[in-house]
Amino acid sequence: MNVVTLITQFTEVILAVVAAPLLMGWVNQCRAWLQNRRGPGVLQPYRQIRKLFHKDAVMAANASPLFRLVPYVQFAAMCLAAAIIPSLWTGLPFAVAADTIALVGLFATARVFLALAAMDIGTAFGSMGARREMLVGFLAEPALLMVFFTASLISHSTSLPTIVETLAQGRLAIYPSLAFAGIAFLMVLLAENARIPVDNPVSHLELTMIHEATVLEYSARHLALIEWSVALKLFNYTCIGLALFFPWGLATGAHSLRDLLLAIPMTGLKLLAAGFGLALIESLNAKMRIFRAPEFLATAFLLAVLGLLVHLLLGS
Amino acid sequence: MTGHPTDLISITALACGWLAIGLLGFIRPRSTGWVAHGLFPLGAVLGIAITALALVALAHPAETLILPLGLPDLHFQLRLDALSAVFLLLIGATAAGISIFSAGYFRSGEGAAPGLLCLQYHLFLASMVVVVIADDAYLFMVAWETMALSSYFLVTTQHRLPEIRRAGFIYLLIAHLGAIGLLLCFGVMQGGNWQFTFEAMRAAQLTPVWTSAAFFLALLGFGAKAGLVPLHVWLPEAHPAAPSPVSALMSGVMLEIAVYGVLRVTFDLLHMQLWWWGLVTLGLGLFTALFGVVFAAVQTDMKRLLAYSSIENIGIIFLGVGLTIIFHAFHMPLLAALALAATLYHCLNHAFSKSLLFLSTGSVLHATRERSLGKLGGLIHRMPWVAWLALVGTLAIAGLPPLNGFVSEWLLLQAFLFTPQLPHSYINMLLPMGAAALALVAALAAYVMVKFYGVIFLGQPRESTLSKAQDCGRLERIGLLWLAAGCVLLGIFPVPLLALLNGVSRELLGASLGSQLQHWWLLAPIAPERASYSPAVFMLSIVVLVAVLVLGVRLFYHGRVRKAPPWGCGFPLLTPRMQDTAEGFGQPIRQIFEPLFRMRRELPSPFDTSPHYRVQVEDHFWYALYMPIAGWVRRISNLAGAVQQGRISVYLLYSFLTLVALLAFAL
Amino acid sequence: MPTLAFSSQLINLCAALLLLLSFAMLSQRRVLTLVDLFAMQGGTLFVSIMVVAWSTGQPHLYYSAALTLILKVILLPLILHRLIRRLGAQWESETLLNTPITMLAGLLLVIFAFTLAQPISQLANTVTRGTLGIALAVVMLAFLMMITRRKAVTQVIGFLAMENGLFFAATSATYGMPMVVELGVALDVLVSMVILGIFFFHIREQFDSLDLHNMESLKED
Amino acid sequence: MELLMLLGLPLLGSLLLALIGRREWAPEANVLMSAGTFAAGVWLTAHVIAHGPMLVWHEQFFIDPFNVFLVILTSFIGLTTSLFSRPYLRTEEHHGRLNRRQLRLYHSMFQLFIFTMLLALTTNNMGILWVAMEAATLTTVLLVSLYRTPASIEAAWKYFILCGVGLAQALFGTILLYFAAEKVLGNAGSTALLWTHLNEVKGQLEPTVLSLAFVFMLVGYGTKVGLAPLHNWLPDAHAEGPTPVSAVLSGLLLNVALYAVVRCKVLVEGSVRSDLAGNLMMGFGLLSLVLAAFLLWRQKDIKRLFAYSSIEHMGIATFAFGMGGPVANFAALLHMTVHSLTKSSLFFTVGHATQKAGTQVMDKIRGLITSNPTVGWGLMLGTLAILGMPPFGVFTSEFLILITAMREHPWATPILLLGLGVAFGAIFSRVQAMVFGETSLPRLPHPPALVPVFAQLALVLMLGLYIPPHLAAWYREAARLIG
Repeated sequence: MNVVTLITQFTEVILAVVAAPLLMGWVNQCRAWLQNRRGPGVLQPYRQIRKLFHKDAVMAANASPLFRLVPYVQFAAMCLAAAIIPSLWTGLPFAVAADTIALVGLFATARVFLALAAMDIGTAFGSMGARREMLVGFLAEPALLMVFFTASLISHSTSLPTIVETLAQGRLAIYPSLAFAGIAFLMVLLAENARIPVDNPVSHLELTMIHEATVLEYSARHLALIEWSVALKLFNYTCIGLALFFPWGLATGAHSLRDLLLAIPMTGLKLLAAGFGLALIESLNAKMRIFRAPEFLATAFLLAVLGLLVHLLLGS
Repeated sequence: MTGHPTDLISITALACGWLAIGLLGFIRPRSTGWVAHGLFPLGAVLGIAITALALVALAHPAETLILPLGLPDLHFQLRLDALSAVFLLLIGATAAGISIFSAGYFRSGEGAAPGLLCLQYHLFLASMVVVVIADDAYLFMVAWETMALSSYFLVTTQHRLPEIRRAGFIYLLIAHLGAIGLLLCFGVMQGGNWQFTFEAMRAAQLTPVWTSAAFFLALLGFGAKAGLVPLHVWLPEAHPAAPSPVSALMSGVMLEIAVYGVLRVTFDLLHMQLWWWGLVTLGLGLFTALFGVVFAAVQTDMKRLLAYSSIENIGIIFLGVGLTIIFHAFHMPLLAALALAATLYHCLNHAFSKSLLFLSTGSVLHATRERSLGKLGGLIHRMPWVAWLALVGTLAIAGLPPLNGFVSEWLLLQAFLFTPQLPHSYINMLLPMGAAALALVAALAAYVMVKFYGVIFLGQPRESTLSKAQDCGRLERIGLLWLAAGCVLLGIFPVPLLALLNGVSRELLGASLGSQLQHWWLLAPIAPERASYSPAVFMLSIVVLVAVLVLGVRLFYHGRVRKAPPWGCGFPLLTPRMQDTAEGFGQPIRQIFEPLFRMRRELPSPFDTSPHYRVQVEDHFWYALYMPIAGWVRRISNLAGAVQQGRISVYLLYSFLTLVALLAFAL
Repeated sequence: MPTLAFSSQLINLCAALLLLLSFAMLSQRRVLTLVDLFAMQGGTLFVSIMVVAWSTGQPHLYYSAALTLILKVILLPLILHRLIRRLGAQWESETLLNTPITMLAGLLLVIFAFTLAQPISQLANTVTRGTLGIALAVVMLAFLMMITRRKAVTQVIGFLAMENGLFFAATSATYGMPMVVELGVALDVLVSMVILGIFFFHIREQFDSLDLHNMESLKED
Repeated sequence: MELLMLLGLPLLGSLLLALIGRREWAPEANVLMSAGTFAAGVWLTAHVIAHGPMLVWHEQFFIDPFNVFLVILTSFIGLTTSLFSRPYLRTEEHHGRLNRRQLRLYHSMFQLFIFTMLLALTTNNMGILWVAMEAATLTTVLLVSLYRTPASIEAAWKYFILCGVGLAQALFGTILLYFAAEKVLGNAGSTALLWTHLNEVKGQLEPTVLSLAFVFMLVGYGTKVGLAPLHNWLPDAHAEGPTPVSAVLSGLLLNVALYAVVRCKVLVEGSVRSDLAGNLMMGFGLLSLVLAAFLLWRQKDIKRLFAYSSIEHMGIATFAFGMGGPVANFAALLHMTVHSLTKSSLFFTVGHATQKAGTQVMDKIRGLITSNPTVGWGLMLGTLAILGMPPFGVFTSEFLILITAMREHPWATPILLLGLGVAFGAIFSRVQAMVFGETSLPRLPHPPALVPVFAQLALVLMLGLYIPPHLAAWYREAARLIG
């Protein structure tokens, strides 16, 4: 890999890290509009993060080093993920480090660490949150993996860039299997990013929350990192979705500067659209009872496997 | 065959060395110091030596040796080839860590005299080595049963407890039944020429029917030892019963030895493999894995939890074996090699990480005298060494990158992804299910491990006594460190080891991944653009990122921290009892997989002043399979007892009738 | 030779007598009478052996004849008589399984024995052809008697009757076994009698009756 | 000469002990005599190995590899048993369960029993063989009833009647054999019952007669071997007699009876062309194995338990002899050896255990290993050995028998395995409960005499891992003789 690719790689990561809160803000803003509110504005997440960074950290007396380590691990994991996902172009040198399976593993690692951190303090809500987080995870992960499998069966590869390239250049090939996969992926995305209908990102009603319960004990910079990595996670997932199901416009192969300049606005537009769609879904649905979550995810898992079967059946 | 089998001779010598150490224990059987600080470290050194030799032998061609012992016309035959070498590596490396740990662990005798314990322990090790290098049925059986026997005595070390006696009995009984199966298997495999050397068995040409019979007898025999469902019932009883280093050996090494047996029989001794065996094995493996992990999720005893997780891992390993058989049967050598590599790699992973976890439970047990998850918690503050090293094992077993557990699962999933190329449409449809189930199992394993680690080491101590817990001693730390290092290295540098494993696949399948493993840092078994994973880069980037972040935050902002009591959501007093218990953590799984369990619940009534909640999860197989068999035996023996009711005339009548009948017959 | 024919007739007569006596024993209830019957059986045996010895001129048969006379006709009955009197068992009589059925079974046994012995007797080169079957029948009847009786003494008598049958087979069918063996056998019989005698007293003092009903405690319960 | 010593010493011993048996040092004398007998046995064996089979005293005695190995085994077990019985019976005397008169009877009868065993083994005359067996019965009857308890009397009585009747059948068989033989060998002298002569002419013997003769002999001697359903005397006699007697019954008597059966089988197979004899033996063997295995589950008395296990193992050996052929016979001989060694040592440990517990009821014996480790370990290891666990020798013989069965009679294999598996579960569950666990038992007042036990177990272990070449050659020779 030459210097240029490395530079592009890093610029991409930086872009992702920077743009992630923006996406979050955009989604919230859209929701506000859909609920006829003015909304805090698109830049609100940045303000929050900045403020949190300046606060003094308050930490439970019996917190272990693990507890302090976790936010950094979270954030690092999401950055690495961002480096692997072809959000702008596919020629990512880092992509060899981890294919789709490793990507799923990466997300799993992040989740496990978060759950451990939640159990570390030993409050009722922390451990409850950890349990629910893992419950969501152990159904969402396989579903995500199956989605990837469907895609990689099409492209005979598990490395994300290759998948995206095959999907991107297959202009008008219609994959019915991908339809199933797409729905499944959407459900996983909602669950993984603690969105309605599985979880409510803005709720602080303890008994219903999942993700919030796990980070209840965090404050200041740690909380800032967590929030940021959450935004980054949403960004990553969205990018994955776009790359898999709307790969057009990504700079593929030997990327010339023209492609890149073309790719950036394309991706931007797609992200805006996706964000709006997400907000729409969240406004139209109501949060479901926590006990219904497994059924929801099981459905996702089933759809993904169905997609796999459909692919094998129709050979497409 | 090479001229002079130096490696083999030295391996044999080392095995005898272990035996000798065991006997040395009898010099001063009651002295803990002599046994613990003299003999066990010595055994560890031998373990390391075996590891080194195995690494050397992996590169060399197979060696054979005949000892002038055994049956008059069937002397003990020994053979050291790549497959044996891999498992010798496993035994040696794991045993080294465990022995060092035991040196610190066996402080005051665990119920038996230390010397006796030492003998049984090293006999166990030596017999496992012999199993791996045995090259004739008789020696194999002798070593195999010696292994079972010595481990039985180790399991029943604390024989004063009735449940431990029961565990030991069930263990030995099932082991014996398995051995009978193996005996039959060998009897079938000699294929008419009544030679019981493996050499002759390789040469034997059997009909497909007999080959299948041999294979399934082997699956029965070795499955009984490996804990394949439904032959698993002894495992969750016996492993917790044994002292922790022994549990580590049994879980981490002995189960893998059973896998060795399956591989040896299937790919080495049998001359053909039929694809549907693979399907059966794969199905069994899947079910075992799912069964194991689901039961692990609802356990409340830390060692039982680990035992069930061993069942799960064995299931995954047999999954790999099944895939290998299928690919091999359809003549896809490269993919078969891939699946085999995944299988062997998972064996190694499981050996390291499971022993690590069992040993850390041992330390916890020593420090707290407590096995039930409901009474532990918060130990990361009291015993940081154990806690942090156990974290490595936890993540490894949970199959998370960049540790070792993930590598083998990654390889397995890769293998699954290639199944659509099989020339058999039905399997094509079937196998993705397998992949899905594997993914599910892996995710559940993560769930289980979070429960395991979180409940034991994190949170607040659930009992006041835990505040007096001490961290483990120096020797124990070394042992744990050794194993943890193994996990990390296996996780980060898979490529060199896979290159070593190529010898095995070349020997068993006639194909290898060799050509695909040029970059030491990049794991791309088939082709980089198809699939690639570079744990080194992965690890590196995460570490770098974390470092950069920590420094960055310190640099731009500050590191100030105020300690405060945890936020109780406005609830005034927060007691440890409010944390999730082990039962609570398992509850969602219990709900989702209800039909798999046989549950007895005691729910308190809402008006109960001292509410008491109990739930007991049991195994269906115990009641559906084992009880009826016992019942039949009892019934038949009652019938037999009726023959003998004490009256002499009747006895005379028996002899009379016998005589008359025989005369009539002879006439 | 007429003598041979005559002697063989005599022997067959003895054989018939033996069979008859065994049936009589089988149906006899009174212990003392049983002993007398046993003595008579011994006597018949003695006669038959004498006849065989005389007709074939085998010297060692005379010894065994003498042995039989001393042991089976005089010694054992005497011992038994005294034992029974000492044990006060002479009035003990026992109910049989049910005489007609026993008889019937015995009859069947005899038939079975004859059919069994038929092919063998064909190739006997002795003066006494059919006797083997009868000997076998006697043995079997004694066996039956042991099965059906419930008293220690009668069981022993059955045992001895069986020995008689064996002796008869040995002498009549094969002109007697080698002397060593005969002596050994005789010794064994004597010793076993003595031991049995001792046993009776043990049984008496332990169970204060010679009834075997008491001896059914060892079993699989 | 060796033979004279071999047979003379025990006979002399029995007379001597009958005279001076009341003395304090009678047990030592007993040991001394047995030692002498063993020495003579070794001497004889050496002679046979050196000069091959020998015929002495007007061909009345015949020694070939087959019976010489049983001779040495018998004398060895006799020695170890006498070693064991010395302290054992002393304790019984302390407990007041035996008085001097009974001890005298015991010692004298023990020697006499050894004599009859050796006579039965070494004689060449089928008639004398029978006589010796009968004499053995008589001596052991007295030994079994040594305690004079109702139970022991009952056991002895059953033993006496059943074996007596059985042996009567055997005698009838012998007569038939003689009847067939004298037509070939003529009535001249008494050669017609000499096994060597019969063996030479076995081809010409009348088949029908011999098959009948074999049936009678099988039923007769089979009763003593303890083949089901003729076995009913065996558990009672083992359970109620003194433990040393149980040891010799299991370790010696059954072997010798089986030896007699095999001798007959050789003759019959030579004459009868069909493999009637083999089939009968196999059938009896399997039946005994399975029946005993299932009966094991019902046992409450420890000595009965091991008595049934003896039946089971005799069944296995009989089955193996029934199969015939070099490997099976080899295995059967090996099995007889290891079984005698293991079982007698087991009875020794059981003896100590029961003395400790003061009962033979297994539920009352607990935690031997804590109260008296050597006894506990002896029992545990012995049991594992008898259950055919490698690396003990029993596994070796069972392995060979199994593979031969798989080759010759595949149908029998599952039955064998069933029997072995069931027996394993039954015996092991009981023994584990007795050896392990908490205990209420006191320590033994005197140190247990366990040297014989561990010596024998060591031998068995050795046979499991390594069979010395000349021993193997010797077994092979014997196997070849049996054909």
